Order: sequence, then structure tokens, then C-alpha cells
Amino acid sequence: LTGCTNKNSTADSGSGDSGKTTVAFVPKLQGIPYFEAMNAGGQQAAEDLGIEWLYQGPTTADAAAQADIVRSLIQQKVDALIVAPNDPDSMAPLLKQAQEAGIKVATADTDAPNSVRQVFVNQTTEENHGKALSESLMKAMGGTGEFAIVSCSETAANLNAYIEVIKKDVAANYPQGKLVDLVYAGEDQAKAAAMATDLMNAHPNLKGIVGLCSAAAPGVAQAVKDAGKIGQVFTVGGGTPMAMAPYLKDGSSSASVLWDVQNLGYLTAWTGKELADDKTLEPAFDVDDKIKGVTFDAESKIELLGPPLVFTKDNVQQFKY
Amino acid sequence: MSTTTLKRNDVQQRSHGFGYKSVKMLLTQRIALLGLLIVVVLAVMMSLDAAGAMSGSYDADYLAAALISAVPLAMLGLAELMVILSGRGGIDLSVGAIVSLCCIVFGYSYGIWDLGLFPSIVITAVAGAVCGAINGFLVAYIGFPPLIATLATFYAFKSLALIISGQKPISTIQIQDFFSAAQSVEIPVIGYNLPNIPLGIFTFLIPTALLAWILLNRTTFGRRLYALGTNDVAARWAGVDTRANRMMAYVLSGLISGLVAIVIVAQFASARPDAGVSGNGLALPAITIAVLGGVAITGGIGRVSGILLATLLVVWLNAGILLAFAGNEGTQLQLLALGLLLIGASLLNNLTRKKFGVLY
Amino acid sequence: MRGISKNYGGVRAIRQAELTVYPGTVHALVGENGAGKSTLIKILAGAEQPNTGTIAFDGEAVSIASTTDAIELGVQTVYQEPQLFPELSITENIFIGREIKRGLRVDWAAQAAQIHELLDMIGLPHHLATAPVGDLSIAQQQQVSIAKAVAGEARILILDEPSAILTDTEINVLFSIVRRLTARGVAVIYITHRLDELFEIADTVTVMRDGQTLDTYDIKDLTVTKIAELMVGGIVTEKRPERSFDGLSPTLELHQLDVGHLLHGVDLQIRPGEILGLYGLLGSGVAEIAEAVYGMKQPTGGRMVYQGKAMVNKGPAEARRRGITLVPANRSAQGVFSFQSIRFNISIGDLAKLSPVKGWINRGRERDIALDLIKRLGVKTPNENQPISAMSGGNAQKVVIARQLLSTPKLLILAEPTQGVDVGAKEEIHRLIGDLAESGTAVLVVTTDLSEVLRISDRVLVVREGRIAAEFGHDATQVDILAAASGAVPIRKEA
Amino acid sequence: MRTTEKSRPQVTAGIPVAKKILPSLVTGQEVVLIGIIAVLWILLGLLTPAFLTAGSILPLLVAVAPIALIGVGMTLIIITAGIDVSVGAAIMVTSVVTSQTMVATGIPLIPAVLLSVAVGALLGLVNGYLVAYGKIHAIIITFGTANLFQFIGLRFFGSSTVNGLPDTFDVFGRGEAGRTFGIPHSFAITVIVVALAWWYLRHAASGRHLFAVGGNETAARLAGIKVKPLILRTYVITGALVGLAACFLIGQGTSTLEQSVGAGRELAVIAAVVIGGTSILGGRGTVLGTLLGAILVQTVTSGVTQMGWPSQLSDFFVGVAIIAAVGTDILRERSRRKS
Ligand SMILES: Nc1ncnc2c1ncn2[C@@H]1O[C@H](COP(=O)(O)OP(=O)(O)OP(=O)(O)O)[C@@H](O)[C@H]1O
Ligand SMILES: Nc1ncnc2c1ncn2[C@@H]1O[C@H](COP(=O)(O)OP(=O)(O)OP(=O)(O)O)[C@@H](O)[C@H]1O
Ligand SMILES: [Mg+2]
Ligand SMILES: [Mg+2]
Repeated sequence: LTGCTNKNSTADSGSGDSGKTTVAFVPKLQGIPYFEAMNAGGQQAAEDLGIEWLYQGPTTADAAAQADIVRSLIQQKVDALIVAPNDPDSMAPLLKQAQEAGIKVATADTDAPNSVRQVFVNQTTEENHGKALSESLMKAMGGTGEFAIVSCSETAANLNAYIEVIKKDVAANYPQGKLVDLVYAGEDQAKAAAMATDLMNAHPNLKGIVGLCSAAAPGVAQAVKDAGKIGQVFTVGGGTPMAMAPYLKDGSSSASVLWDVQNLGYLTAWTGKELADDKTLEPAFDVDDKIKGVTFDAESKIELLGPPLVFTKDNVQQFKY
Repeated sequence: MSTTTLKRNDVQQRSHGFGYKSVKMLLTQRIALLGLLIVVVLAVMMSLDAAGAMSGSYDADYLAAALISAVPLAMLGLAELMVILSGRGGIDLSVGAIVSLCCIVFGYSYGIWDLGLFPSIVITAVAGAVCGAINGFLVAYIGFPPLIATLATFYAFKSLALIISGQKPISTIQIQDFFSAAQSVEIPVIGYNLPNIPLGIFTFLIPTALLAWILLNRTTFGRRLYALGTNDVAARWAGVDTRANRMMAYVLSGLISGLVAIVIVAQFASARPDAGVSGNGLALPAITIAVLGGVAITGGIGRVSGILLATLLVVWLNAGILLAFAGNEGTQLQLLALGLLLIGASLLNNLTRKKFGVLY
Repeated sequence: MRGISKNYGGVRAIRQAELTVYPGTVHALVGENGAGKSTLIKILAGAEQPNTGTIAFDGEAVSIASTTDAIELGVQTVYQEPQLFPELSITENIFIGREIKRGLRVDWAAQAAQIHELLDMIGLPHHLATAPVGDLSIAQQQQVSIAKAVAGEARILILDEPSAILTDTEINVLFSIVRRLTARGVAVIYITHRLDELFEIADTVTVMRDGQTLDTYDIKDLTVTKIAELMVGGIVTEKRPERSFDGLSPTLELHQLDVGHLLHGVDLQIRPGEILGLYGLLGSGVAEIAEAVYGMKQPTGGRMVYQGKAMVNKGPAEARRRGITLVPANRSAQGVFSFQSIRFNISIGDLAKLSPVKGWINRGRERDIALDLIKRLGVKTPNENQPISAMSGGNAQKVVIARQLLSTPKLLILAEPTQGVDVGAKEEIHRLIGDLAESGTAVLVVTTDLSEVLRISDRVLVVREGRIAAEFGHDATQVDILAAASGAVPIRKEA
Repeated sequence: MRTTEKSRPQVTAGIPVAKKILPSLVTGQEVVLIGIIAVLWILLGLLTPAFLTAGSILPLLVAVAPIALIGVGMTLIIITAGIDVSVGAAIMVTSVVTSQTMVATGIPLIPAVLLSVAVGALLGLVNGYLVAYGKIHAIIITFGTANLFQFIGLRFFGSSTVNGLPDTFDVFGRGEAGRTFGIPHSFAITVIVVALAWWYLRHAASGRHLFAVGGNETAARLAGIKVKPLILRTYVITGALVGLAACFLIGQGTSTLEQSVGAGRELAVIAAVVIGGTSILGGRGTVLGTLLGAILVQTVTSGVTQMGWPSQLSDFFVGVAIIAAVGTDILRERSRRKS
């Protein structure tokens, strides 16, 4: 019967055969520009830092499929495991399991606050992000008028948090602005476009639309463009630069609020290495001359890339993802 | 006509030796084929592992850990078994949506209203059974084709789950602690030298499978279900109340889906209103498992053991693919493997029917 | 057609059959059920392939590999089982597969021009041209099948029991069609069990028995009695000893029972231990009597009295609870749970017997019960777990009968108990029926097998046009019964 | 028996009118659907004044187009008692192949459409061959091929999106470029395809044979109909229509093509078909009903958004619509059979 399990042998973690430190990252979903850009940043970091970077995502944004991948990575005894969980609560037990197997665990992009993760690599705070969205929208709308939000998954915690911030910020600082509708389009560009069209019809005075995620942002811009309402209805959103470039250029989108996703990927990989090497993060530091001013709050264990990056027609060309 | 089948087979059996017999067994006994495939998968993966082609070791601990995803899959496979067995195009597209709805029911009763574990489980199971009863009523009493009735309720239940929950997952402290019900545990007494097994296997899957097995093989309801699935007309002539029994199959499917909701809440430590429909949803994998497990889409044929073995095969194959193929290719190849398995298995069914006339 | 043989696996459906038909004549094919008539014409129609034999057309050998080949040769067929499309209109059913086309499209106008002529010919009103066939009565559907065959450019028209379910007026229409076609030089092969018709329509008659074609006769040389004698081969069937049931109170009585337009005022009595034979041609209503008693059809008039009490059966389950069981006529469609085991097929008849605990199945007891019945009925099988689909027809039938004997029935109805069953098994089933009656079960045998009905019944009722046409006691002969059923004797008027 | 017959005058005395023997022009289901849609449109028009404006109706019709278009093929398949649950995955394959080719080579509209249609037809051929000649139930085969197509699609995407799509397909889009005289091209094409299919099912011999095959396959074979090629053809046609619908979806989409392009569409298509009165058991169905079914579903979805109700509610109404539509169909059939 012995040999049926290794669970009782002392954990010999980190014994990668190559001797290289292995950092694994599990995105919510493979094949979308956002996470593939993080992957590109991570690969760059791997090259620079001499680590091995593993990237494996599910084919649908599904918590169960993601869990299977995390389990296989635990089995691979990677040195650091970083996850962008589809369902934060469901990831918590798995991260605990990974930690018990001697793996350093962290989250990136989306947090699992109730988990044992040692670091959350945060792009920007929900507060900052939401505010950047409402500010760019209100700037385009001239601080007044009706607007609506097209969100994506009904259950995405970060999107729901952005919505709260937008509501609060507009109520506090833009009394003339009025949120008239909130709809959910799933991760579906065409549906987002159709819904934005319906919104414009339902609210003839609509002046602004927020496309909250990377699928909705180009969708709502496309809808405005198709309706011939460029200059009448302003959109902002969280789209990736290459997808948004045409819309920023023709004015159907006023701004896309995101962050430097490749840098986020780079920082994720870098953090993974730090964790694997058992280093402690400083309260404030520069990674290299491109990624500066990163902060780390030891209390909440949140590492912050920096303020959000607002893509406009002027800077969008610089980003190739 | 039937005379001839027997005679022809007699002749062939006599003129062929052991090889023929074992081939025939593998083809006609889905259980044997699945068993063989599992052995092949394990052997191939382990030798790849031994040859160093795997990025992690494909060992008993890993296989045991992978079982956690077998729990909902196998249980929903059993739910599909019930309805597909009932014949007349029986199928349940709504199981995933029922899971979603029941997750919320459980989330409220256990996590928010704090009714206690046992009452919450009962309430959730009843909610699932009621959803199933709606399907069953539409199919058995009104005469809806099952595919359509359950497509409609799929949309309706899915929507209700989101509306009721205000599209927010429920993850109160009770729910988070409920993960202990899905955790991997050491089997008492003999367990020290065995891998830890996810608790859901013992608390949910084995009891459900056992009950399903007893129901199908040891009760008169099971007999009637097989009878009306095999030949609805003959069942009526034999005095079987085909409507009530067919309806019951859908109620059971809903009931099992309700239990799966509890498993999923435990496994993910949160009650999500889209738990059963996100991504490709849970219904399609469950139907796939059923078909792979040898359940005939025409009704009347299918076994609990087929479902369990098919689940093991898929779960362990998928787990192996993740270790064997790094990066996005790994998850993509899982789709390829599933598609080929499904088409291969049904082509094989066909061959079997042609060659041996019968199928078990 | 020369030297045609056809085996269905072990069953020799026809042996060395010969058939020659001439243009402009009606060639009747008669024979008992299972004599091989349908099989022979299916070979001509390309629906079945013969094992041996040749077919020649105008003296030239042809091969008919498919229905399409046959249609091209000008062979049009009305099969015994209607081959129609319920959702399509009459017009379309008639023209399907050989639509009149203009380019790609169906030339509705041209079809319309023909359809009304055809409808006139078969005596259906014009407005039905667009009605979906599924909305028609069975008789009307049969007429559509005939019209379908007639519409084709037929040189040979095969009609397999076209008149079985038609009324007299409809049959007259049919005959006028047949006459019109023969006048045009079409050869008609006509299969029927209604012997009296032959004298109206047939020119020549070929008699089949046990898969063989006996002689061909000119109709002028025949009488109904003569044909009946030829069909049954002059065999005097051994009969049950005469028994008396005087003084026993009836198990079942039917008083003036009506079922829709299928049965009209049927009276019937059967006593414990009695074997009552019910004989009638297809469509005579004989099947409906059994179905009404068993709860599959609801009576619309009259009453049923069972063991002295008025009885209503909402469904078979209720009938079975009363101790009435039934062996259905169509074994594969209504009787057999194929690919399930023999054990399963037996025990489904009364699951409550399988365990003292309600809803439960005790496998040991189930096996014992199954083995016991298997032994009692002499089912030939290695064990009780064989799938029934792997069994011969006779053994499968014994299993279906065994199902009805789980809890000894007070009234056992057997519909076509030996159809498609080999001689040995037939013998055994007959013996079994006798034994059951001996032990006090009332047995109602519904059959279209003449020798069977005579051989096993204490009494025979002949059903025609939904009524009891005649009653025969122990002294009945095959010829009497056949004559009564096929209309040579007027229906007995009730007092 | 059918209302439509009575209004037709007889042309020539004695010789009956051709139209009299035609299958009726519209079925009861279509009349009911037209009624429901009309009521909904009027209600929505009263409740949300903007609903009955071009700005609202035209995008609705554009959104209907791809679902109805694939629905036409699906109707043919379901009439033969088959089904195709792989169309969602097939959309993914055709759209990624087409858009990558457009980005790489800049091929113009017509060749791009032809390419898409050809790829779709090829996928349909795989389905059709396995269903017609493999003798396996269509739902199982197409579940299997759905997985295969998804794999193929993902391989083409190569873990990325297709960026910088040219505006070639804007002619099928929601925008100004997608309209002529105010009529959206994609919807117009869909209507033409529906009309052709309607004609095919109503007038062409092989179209009528589809009903025969679905109604009674054995009888169809006995009547000399070549069943297998006929079934094969329905899947190929559906594949080709998927290819065309993929062009519409690209045109309606943004300048980026994502992997999720076809996700879940198979159920939307099947819903439209069954709401339209096509019997899942085969032998009965209409493409006009399918078009109306798709319009009804989209009206419900748009209506819920425009009414300002929670958007999740629309699926609930879709479910109710399916039950109501199919339920009335079942009851009507039952009473017709009884009478
Ligand atoms: N498909 C089949 N498989 C096996 N046996 C068959 C098949 N079809 C017919 N038989 C057998 O062949 C024999 C001849 O059948 P056939 O149908 O030709 O009889 P028939 O003369 O037309 O009888 P009926 O008057 O009842 O129609 C019967 O014993 C029948 O059981
Ligand atoms: N290509 C087509 N697309 C759509 N509808 C068509 C087409 N061709 C014909 N139709 C419609 O089909 C119906 C019947 O067509 P048509 O007038 O050709 O049939 P018909 O009256 O039977 O023929 P005819 O008048 O030549 O006897 C008409 O309502 C017509 O609108
Ligand atoms: Mg016959
Ligand atoms: Mg015309």
C-alpha cells in the first residue's frame, strides 16, 4: 500500500529539476487580449529575470475549469502560483491547498481577499478605476446629462465595485449627471452593442454610456458609431488599446480607462519571483525604469501598480495589444 | 427475425475463439470498454510521466485530487441517466439552470436565513424536485418534446436565479465554512497510506449513486422506467402508468440537480447564481458523460456504473492532458479529446448494433 | 415469377413460389395468414430480395433490386401497412417521389388537374385534396394509398388486402377502379381474405399454403367453399373434447357494447374454464372487443359485467388488478421489451409480486418466479438473463404469455397468440392454453388463424362489421367460419 | 378547413385552381406569432415612445438576421427530424477563418463571403455525413462536432483576438453603411433567403421530400426518395448559412473578433425555430415561423432593456415564450386531430 500516496512525505517544495524558479499564472480566460497582454509582460519578465513563466487559462470563464488548472499546477510543484480568479471565494480553498504544498500563492488582476494569498498584485484600486471612468465620462459629457452602464458578467465583483464607485462619484461631484440604466451583456461584444442601441432608443436624451469591461467597451462604441451619434453620445470604458484604437480615433469612444496591462503582467511575474525567493516587499519601490512607484501595503498585502492609465486617441498607438 | 439473431451469433461464437469473445465483450459491454479505456489512459499518462514528458507527476494523489470535479459531473450524469432512460427523446437541458437556482436557494436558506444545514439541504432538494416536476409535467402530461420543455425552463430558471439573487453571489461566513464539506480528507482507519479523497465523494456522490442504483435496479419504479423507455407502447399494454413514471424521472433529475447545487456551493465556498450556466454550462458535459457512459439516447439502456466510469475517464484524461500539455493548448486539447471520444463511442455503438444486434 | 424462395433467417416465408400474371386481368392471391402472400408481392415490388428465383417481364429476365427499380418497371404497390406521410396533404402523398415538375418546382396546377380525377375515382370529396393525411380515417387513408398506386403509370398494380378496412360502398369504388385499370390493360394482383369478393372482381385465383403456391384456378371453377377448402388443405383439425359449462356463472358478460363507430351492440359471455374463440378479418372490430375489455379503449355504450359486477376499466392497470390480462397482437410493438432480459420481460407484468415490501424488488424471488414460468412454458433459453431480442419468435411469445400468468388471471385474453411462431411452439402454446382453461381460467382467444380458432376453442364467435355475425359451437368447420367472416352469410339479426 | 383557401377565387370553371392544392400559405402558428409580435410592438410603442422608430426597429432587425438565417437551415434539419447543436462552434470557426484571411490579405467583400460560406458548408458536410451515413442520432453527433469545431476555432484564434478588422462587412452592420433606402442589408438578405427557402419547402419536389423524410423515413424510402443525400444536404445548407451569418456577425461586431463570437447561439437558434412552430419530431415546420420566432425573441430582449427592466429578465420571457408558443401548437394539433 505504501507508494499509493506521497502525502505523508515531507514536502520538498521548489525542487524544480531545471533549478529555475517557476512562476505560474492562471488567467480568468484564455485568448482575450487583456490576459494575453499580461502573458506577454510575464514572458518579458521571465526573460529578464531568468525564471520560468507558465501561463494556462480555461477556454471559458468558468470557475470549475480554472480550478482544474490550478490543481494541475499544484501537482507540477511550481514555486509561485498566481491566479486571477473567476470566483474569488471558490479559489480560496485551492490557494490554501497550494500553500500547504509549499507553493507561494498570490492573486493578480482580481483578488481573493478571503484567501491565504500572500500578495494581491493590483493594477489600481477599484476606487481609482471607478473614479477615472466617471471622470473621463463626465469630462466628455460636459459634466451633465443622462448616462447608462453596460456591464458584463452580473456576478463579477470588481465590475460591481466600479459601478458603486461611479454611482457615488457622480452623485457627489456631478449633480447634473444622472445614471438612468444598468444592463448586463455578458462577455459578448455583439450583445453589448445591441443593448447599447436599445438604451439609446429607450432614453432619447442619453448622453453617455460606460462599457465596463473589455468586451463591452468596443461594443458600446460600435453602437454609437452605427447609430450615427458620434459627438452626441459619448462612451468610455475598459477596453484594450488595439481594440479601442479605431473608436478612439473616430470619436465614438472618448477614453478607455485601463492600466498598462503588459506592465501588470511583468509585475506579476516579478512578484512571483520575489515570493519564491522569500523576499519581503518594500512599502514603495521601482521594479525597473519602466515600472516605477509601485506600492505595497503590508497590512492588506495589496501591491499596487499605480494609477489607472487612460487611453485616448493621442496615446493609444503606443500599445500593441 | 429474432430467431435468426440468436442462431447467427451461435454460429459465429462457435467458430471464433477467445479473441472474438473478448472483442465482443468490449464492444457490447460499455462498462468493459470504459474500464479498458481508463486503464489505457492511466497507463499512457503514467508512462509519459515515467519518461519525464509530464510537467508534474501523474500519481495517485493527483488523481484523487482531480476527483473533486467528478462529483458534480457524475451526479448530473446520473440526472441525465434518469431522463434519457425514460425514452421518447428524453433529455434535460435545464439541469445547469436548476443548479444555479438551487445554489441561490441554498445560499439563502443556509447562508442568510441560517436555517441550519439539514433543513437547508431539504429545502434545496425540494426546490430542485419542483423545478424537475415542472419539466416532467410539461413533458409527460402536456406532451412537450423534452428538448423543448427543458430548453424553455433552462432560460426561465437561469433568469430567475439571477433575478432572485440580485446577480450577486452569496458568500456569507456560513457558506465559506461550508467548504469543509468538499475538502479532501483522509479515509479513517485505512486511509493513512491512501491519498486523501475529496469529501464530496463520500457525502454526495456515493450516496446519490447508491440510491440511483438501488432505485433503478431494486425498485419497481426502476423497472417501470426501463420498461417505458424501452417500449412506451408495450409498457402501456403491460399496465404501466407511463405518464406518472416519466414525470418522476424528471423530478429525480431536478432533485439530483438540487443536491449538485449544494455540492457546488461547498466546493466553491460561494453560492453563485450562474454556477450551473457559466461558460458552456453544466448540462452539455452531463449529457456527454451520459452518452459516453453507454446511455442510449433512444431510451431504456443505461447504467449507473457506466456514468461513474465515464466520469472517471473524462476527469482523469483531462487532468492528464493538463500535465502533458502546457499553456493554452492543454485546455484546448481537452475539447478535442472529448469530441473524439463522443463521436468514437457512438460510432462504436453503431458498429456493435450492426455486428452483434444487441447492446447492454 | 419462377422458383421464388425467401427465408427470414430460419423462417422459410416462401418456397419455390410461382406466379404468372397477364395484362388486363385481376389475379387474386389467397391463403391463410402467414401463407406468404405479402412476402411474395414484396419481392415483386422490390421491397424484399428473394433468396432464389427469377422474375421475367414480357418474357425478359429483370432484376428488381429496389422499390425504385420496380416503380420504373411499372409495378405499383399498395402495401398491407399504409406507407403515408401524416403531415402532408393527400395530393402530396399521392404524388410523392414522382412529382410532376416544371423545372425544380412541383407543378401544382398539373397535379391539381389529376388529383380531382383521382379523388373522384376513389370517391373522396375534392375538399380533402389539401387535408393532411393524418387527419383522415384509416379507411380514407387506405383509399389514398390506392390512389397513390393508381396514379403511377402502373403496368402491374399490387393490392395487398386493400378491402380489409373498407366499407361496402368504398369497396364498390375500389372495384370500379380495378375494372377501369384492367380495361386499360393493367395487370392487378389482388390479395384478400374476403373470399366472396373474388367472384365479383377476380379472373384467376392462386392459392398459397405454407409458403408455397398451389394451383392457379379460373374463378369460374371455384366457389367460396371450394377456395376455403383449398386454403386449409382439407386438413381436419383435431378438436378439443366437447365440454359443458352449464351452471357456471359467467366470468365476463358484454351487453350491447358499443365502441365509437367500431363496435355496435356486442353481446358476449364467457365462463370459467371456457375457451372462447373470436374470429374476424382485419378491421372487423374483433380486436376492439379485446381492447375494450382490457381498458385500452373506452366503451361508448352498453355495459360490461365482470364476476357479476358492473366493470369499468380506465386502463390496463385497472384491468390487471381485477385479474384480466392480455397478450397483445403485435408482439414487437406492444409486447416485447427488446434488449431487456427474459426475467425483466416476465416480471414487468406484476411487479407487486416480486417482494412483500411494496415498491421493492427481491431479485431472488424474481428469479424464482421467472425460472418457474420459463419451465412451465418450456421457454428454450440457457438462463433467465438472456435478452429477449436474441430469442426466436415462438420463445419470445411464450415469454409475453408468461408475463400474463404471473398472478393467475381469472380472464386471459390472447390476441393472435401464435402469429409468427413455429409449429412446435404453436403446439406448446395451444397445450398451455388448454391447461389454463382446465384450471378454471376463462380464456378469450382473438385470432385470424382459422385452424387455431377451431382447434382450441370451445365456442367460436365470428365478428364482422363491428357486430357478432355468427356463433358456432363444437361442430363448426373452417369453411363455415370463413364463410361467415367473409360475408357469405348474412349477419345474424338479434331478437 | 384552412382559412386561406376560401378567399381564393376559382379561375377556370371545372378545372380546379392550382392554388387550391397548395399547402396553405401561412400556418396557424404564424398567424399567432404575427399577432403576438404586433401586440408587443404596439404595447412597447405606447410604453416607450422610441420603440417604434427606425432607430430602434432597424437595429432589432439587424440583430435578428444572423439567428433567423441560421434558423432557416436549422428548420430544414429539424423538419427531417434531425438537429444541429454545433452551429455556435461553427460560427466561431467560419468567422475566425474569414476575418483572419481578410486581415491578412484584404480580400474584398464577395470573395470573403464566399470563403466564409465555403468553410461553413465544409463543416456542415462533416455533420451531414456523420448523421446521414453514420446512422447516429444527430444530437450526439453534433455535440461531438461542437467540441471538435470549438477546438479548431481556438487553434485558429491562437490565444488571441483578430484585431483591426477591415470595414468590408460594414455592409451587413447596424450602421449607415449597412442600409440602402433605410433597409438593413443583412435583414433584407435574410428575408430573401427565407423567401427562397419558403419557396423551396413549398414548391420544390426535394423540399417537399424533406417533410416526407421527417414524417416517415421508411415510407419515404419505399416511395423512391434518396433519403441520405437529402439529409446530408440539409446540414450542408445550414453550414453555408452559418458561414453567411458569420459575416453578418462580424459586420455587427466591433473591429475586434473574439473567441466568444458564437457562444450559446445554437440555443438561440433552436429557440427561434421551435417558437416558429417547427416540430422537433420532424415532418412539420416553416421558415417564415422561424423568422417570426427570431423577431419575437429579439423583441422580448430589446423590449426588456428599453422598458428599463433588469436585463436578466429577458431570458425568463424567452422561456415563457417557448412554452406558450409550443404549448399552443401542441394543443391546436391535438384538437385538430380530434375533430
Ligand atoms: N420481416 C420478417 N421477418 C421474419 N419473418 C417474417 C417477416 N415477414 C414475414 N415473415 C414470416 O413469413 C411468413 C409469411 O408472411 P407474409 O406476411 O408473407 O404472410 P401473408 O400471407 O401476407 O399473411 P397475412 O394474410 O397475415 O398478411 C410468416 O410466417 C411471417 O411470420
Ligand atoms: N422565388 C420565389 N420566392 C418567394 N416566393 C415565391 C417565389 N416564387 C413563387 N413564390 C410565391 O409562391 C406562391 C405560388 O407561386 P406561383 O404563383 O408560382 O404558384 P402557382 O400559382 O401554383 O403557379 P401557376 O400560377 O404557374 O400555376 C406565390 O404566392 C408566390 O409569391
Ligand atoms: Mg400479408
Ligand atoms: Mg402563378
